[in-house]
Amino acid sequence: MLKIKDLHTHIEQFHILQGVNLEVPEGSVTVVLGRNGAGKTTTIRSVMGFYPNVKGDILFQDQSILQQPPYTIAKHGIGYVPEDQDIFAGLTVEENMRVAMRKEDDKTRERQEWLLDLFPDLKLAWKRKGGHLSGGQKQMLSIARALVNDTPLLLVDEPSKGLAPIMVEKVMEAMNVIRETTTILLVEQNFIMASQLGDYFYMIDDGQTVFEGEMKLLQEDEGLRKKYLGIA
Amino acid sequence: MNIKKMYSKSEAVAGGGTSGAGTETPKGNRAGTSKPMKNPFQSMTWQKAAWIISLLILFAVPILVSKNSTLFMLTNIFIWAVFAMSYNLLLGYTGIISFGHAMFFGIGAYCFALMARHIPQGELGFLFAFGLTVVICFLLSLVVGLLSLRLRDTFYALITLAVATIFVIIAEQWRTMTMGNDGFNFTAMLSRDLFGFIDLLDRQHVYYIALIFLVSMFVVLKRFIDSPVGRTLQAIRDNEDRVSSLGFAVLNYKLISNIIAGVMAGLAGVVYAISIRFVSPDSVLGVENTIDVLLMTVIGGVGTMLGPIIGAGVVEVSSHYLMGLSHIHPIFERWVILFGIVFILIILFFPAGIVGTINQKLRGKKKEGAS
Amino acid sequence: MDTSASVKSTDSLQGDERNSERNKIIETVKLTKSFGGHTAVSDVSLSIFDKELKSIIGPNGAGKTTFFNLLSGQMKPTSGEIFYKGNEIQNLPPHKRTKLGIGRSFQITNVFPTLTVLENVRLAVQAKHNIHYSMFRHYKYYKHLEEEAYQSLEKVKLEPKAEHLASSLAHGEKRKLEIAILLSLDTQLLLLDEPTAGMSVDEVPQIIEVIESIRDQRDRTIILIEHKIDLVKHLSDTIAVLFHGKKLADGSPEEIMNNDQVQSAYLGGLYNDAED
Amino acid sequence: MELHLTLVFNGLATGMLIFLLAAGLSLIFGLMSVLNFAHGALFMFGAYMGTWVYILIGGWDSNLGNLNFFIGMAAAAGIGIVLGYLVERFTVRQVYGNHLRQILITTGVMLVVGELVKVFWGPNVIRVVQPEFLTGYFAVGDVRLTYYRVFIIIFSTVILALLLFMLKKSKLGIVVRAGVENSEMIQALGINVRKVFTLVFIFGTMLACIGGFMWGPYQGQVNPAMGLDLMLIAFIVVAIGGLGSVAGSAIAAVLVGLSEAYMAYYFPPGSLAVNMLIMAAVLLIRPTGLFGATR
Repeated sequence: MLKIKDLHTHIEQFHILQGVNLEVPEGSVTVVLGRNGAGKTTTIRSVMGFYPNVKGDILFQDQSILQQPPYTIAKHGIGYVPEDQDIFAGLTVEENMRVAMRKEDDKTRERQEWLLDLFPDLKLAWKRKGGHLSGGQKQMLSIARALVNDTPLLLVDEPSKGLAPIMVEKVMEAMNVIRETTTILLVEQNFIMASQLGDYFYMIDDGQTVFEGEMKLLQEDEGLRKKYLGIA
Repeated sequence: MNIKKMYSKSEAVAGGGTSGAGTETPKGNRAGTSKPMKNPFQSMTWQKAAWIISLLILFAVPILVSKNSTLFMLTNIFIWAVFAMSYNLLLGYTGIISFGHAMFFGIGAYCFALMARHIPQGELGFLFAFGLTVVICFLLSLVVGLLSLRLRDTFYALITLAVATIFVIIAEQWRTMTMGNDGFNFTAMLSRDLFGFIDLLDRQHVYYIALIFLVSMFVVLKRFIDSPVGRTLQAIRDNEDRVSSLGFAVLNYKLISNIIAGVMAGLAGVVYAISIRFVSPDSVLGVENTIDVLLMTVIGGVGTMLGPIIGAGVVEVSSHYLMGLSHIHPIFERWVILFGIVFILIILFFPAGIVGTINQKLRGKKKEGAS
Repeated sequence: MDTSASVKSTDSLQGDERNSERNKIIETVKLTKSFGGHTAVSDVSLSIFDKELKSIIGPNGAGKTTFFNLLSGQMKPTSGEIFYKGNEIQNLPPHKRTKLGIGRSFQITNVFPTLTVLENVRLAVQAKHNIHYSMFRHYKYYKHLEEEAYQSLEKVKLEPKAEHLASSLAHGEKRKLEIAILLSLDTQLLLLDEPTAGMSVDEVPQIIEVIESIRDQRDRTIILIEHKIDLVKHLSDTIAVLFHGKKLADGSPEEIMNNDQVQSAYLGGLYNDAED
Repeated sequence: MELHLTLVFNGLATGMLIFLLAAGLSLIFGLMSVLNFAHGALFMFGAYMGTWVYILIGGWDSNLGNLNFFIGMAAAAGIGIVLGYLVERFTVRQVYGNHLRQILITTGVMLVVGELVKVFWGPNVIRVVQPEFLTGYFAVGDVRLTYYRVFIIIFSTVILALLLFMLKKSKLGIVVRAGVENSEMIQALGINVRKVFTLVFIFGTMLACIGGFMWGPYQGQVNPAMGLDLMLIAFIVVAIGGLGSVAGSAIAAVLVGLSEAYMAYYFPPGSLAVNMLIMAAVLLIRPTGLFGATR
């Protein structure tokens, strides 16, 4: 569904990505791992088209989306859940959802209902301002917002970051439901979450994909885990 | 040895902001360089010669040219160049944009004009005007800076504009003192033998005053830009927070820049009053003057020593010329349109201005030659 | 490698019991920082002793950089105090803290792009020598400044690029420049925020060497944020672990590495333990 | 008492008119963080264009009655749309994200547009009379309420209500509010934020041009200095009201209008100075303005 070929991203003068290759098969959850500053977030943001200076190629459903503006990429059906959730703090939960809706038709409203069933917390906070939500609610809203349109591919950047353990669990449960209908590319440092959700993983280090394989492989190989995640 | 080598090379490649600094370092540093540094070395002497020759020409102008209107125009270019240089200290070297710079210029001009009117004895009023200008501009830039420099850049622009407008209003309303909107002429009050040898009514004399003023202000400003404080200012322009985390009190540095720019603009105003012998709110205090000086700085090249001088020359000469064409078509009376368009194009396509763009080209060539 | 590191650290510290006799150079008391509803640093009380190298680790979002920002003055705490050599400093602006002797490097490289590499460092030296309001003397008058700056560049092996514009440097080189600037400030306390982030594999050892040599001189204190755990183990005298803004553990590298809580925090959530 | 009622009424009218000028500036400032120095020149152009049409049509066909006033207003709105598009497309759009260059380039636009006004309509004052149906006054007690002022207050209040409603309830409004907060995330949701920027810029300029046009009959004239003078006041309003806050701008505008009215009565030369002082005080205490988001 998504193919990244030899991706090089420059941000200002910095050569951040120096050859990222990865493939997200349809229906899978593919996890990008790597320690801080390795280039995981940059990879996702490059897919979303946030950087003007990107070389290599990015194919979505076999069509190149390289050099397209972010809004076009989003319209192709790629949902984005950023690292810091980026909830619009001055907008209510309802408005946050509405801003995301590209069409206000029955289908979209149906999807919204489904998402609210998935995240009942959001229903409770429906009229509250985004800025007043808890971290977990923000994360749920961010995911729901990305999925309210027809979204075959979801890019999720560290959904567990800064969340209380109970919230991490909730988010993970929801992701388990979402994966049934949506292909997911997940950046995650929380290894438990990554290993429970992921089918396949890519390891990024110093802006390059350095290792890939079935998630099982990583679960079994502690040495590898230590080496790239920096856990001991 | 190693360090020396590096010193000399650093001059050659130094960047846009420091390009002025690269031109005039003492030759001593270059002696004993082992690596081939021919190009910059040659261009150094060449540049020095160019400096001396152009200065000689400028000093010889009154002897060669007797037309008063030409002298008058050159005199005004020199004065506006100083005014623009002071603006450039803010815009180009500190990275802040002021819309109230004309208030200092106007205060200087009014100081001189009022002194000329009320203390006709000459020397005393003359010196007093300079002294008073320095004091007022110092205090005003200090207060305005303290009020506005902590705020975001856009608000600094806003507050300076607001304060400057207050001064325009004062000049317009305080009729007994300033004659209001009409302004006043003080030609008759000017001394013909100031300190026994200066005739303020002689265009040649005024020309030399302005030229010497320009040269001395250039030297002072150059010195300042190359001083530790000046270098710190350029770093602030690049990255304010980082300068602060190095242990510099950023606000104080911006204040210094604000004060020096203010006082320098005030002095330029004094000399301008000497040259035009007339003041009115519009001609010296109005926001239009700040915009003119902004045009000169940007067109000439922000963050370069020569840019404002070239800019002042280009704007003054071409506006004079275009005005002259107004008998062909009245559109030429609206020459500001042309400058506005040029200004927009420069910001879009040549943000370094005339001098900055030439510098970049030269540097590009040097690099090619080196590799 | 592990054993040599532990030998080194016990060597220099000579046991925890000595800590009480040693001076605290910087201490936080119930330090808290909230942004809106989110508490990035929560009730952290931490002491750093004079001349030690302390690392702060923790998973992403644990509040490490925020903690640094509080120490160096980029942010003001919501509550709590910071003491530097016994004096309260939590309300001082960054430049005053630097003058007191707290220098920091930034995670996101943060240099002066239109100035030369040497000039970048020279400014730091100028700050260190307290040459603040000298206005009408040529900056080259202070020749020793440039010489010192050059020495700092040599320490990080960046001297061949001294005359280049900082904007033309590669990412790793900018990180080195960042370190050189910090070294030039010559402060008692060095806060290093992920000094090796984004560096290529062959550049990392050079920086490690620099940090090691400062540590071994034992004349100043270093606080280090770093993700490469092997590196942290090797370098640190003590390690503090932050998790969700709270201090989870604080102790010698061995203690930390054998701490179950730390293990599970890193592996993803303490809740798994509860389930077991 | 009558005096104060009259002054409050006058201040309200002036304030609401200033609001029309400032609303666009505030939206543009809030959404794109562009301090548009060309704003004054743009609404001056609108004022001249509208006034020109208004006078021209009034002289040319007196049978139109009062329609010429509204045709003039439509002309002002129309030129506002055109100018807003041109300026955004060819200058402001090129320099998003760089405050210094934004200020510089809009200053350039101010010069060009301001001079164009003089090219088309000459550098002199043009007299403007109020439309017939709005001349005169009615009295409430001893307070004279002039029709034109009443009209301004009603018209501007309607615009304010529409704006607030639009921002609060319409999709575009929500998008604009979200864009003020985080323009990158808005794009990631599939919205072309550039287009929204352009629309807002056009809309803001159009409002300003309408306001500029209404200013003519209010003051009895249009002149080439009005751009700069009124822009300064609009700046003050935006700074006091806060970034991108429409309601804040309205309140600040009324505040400024009231201080204008009172100063005009008690000490005319001081009116601008008082507003400056209010602005300086607000900015020093709360740099984001009274109603701006603290970011």
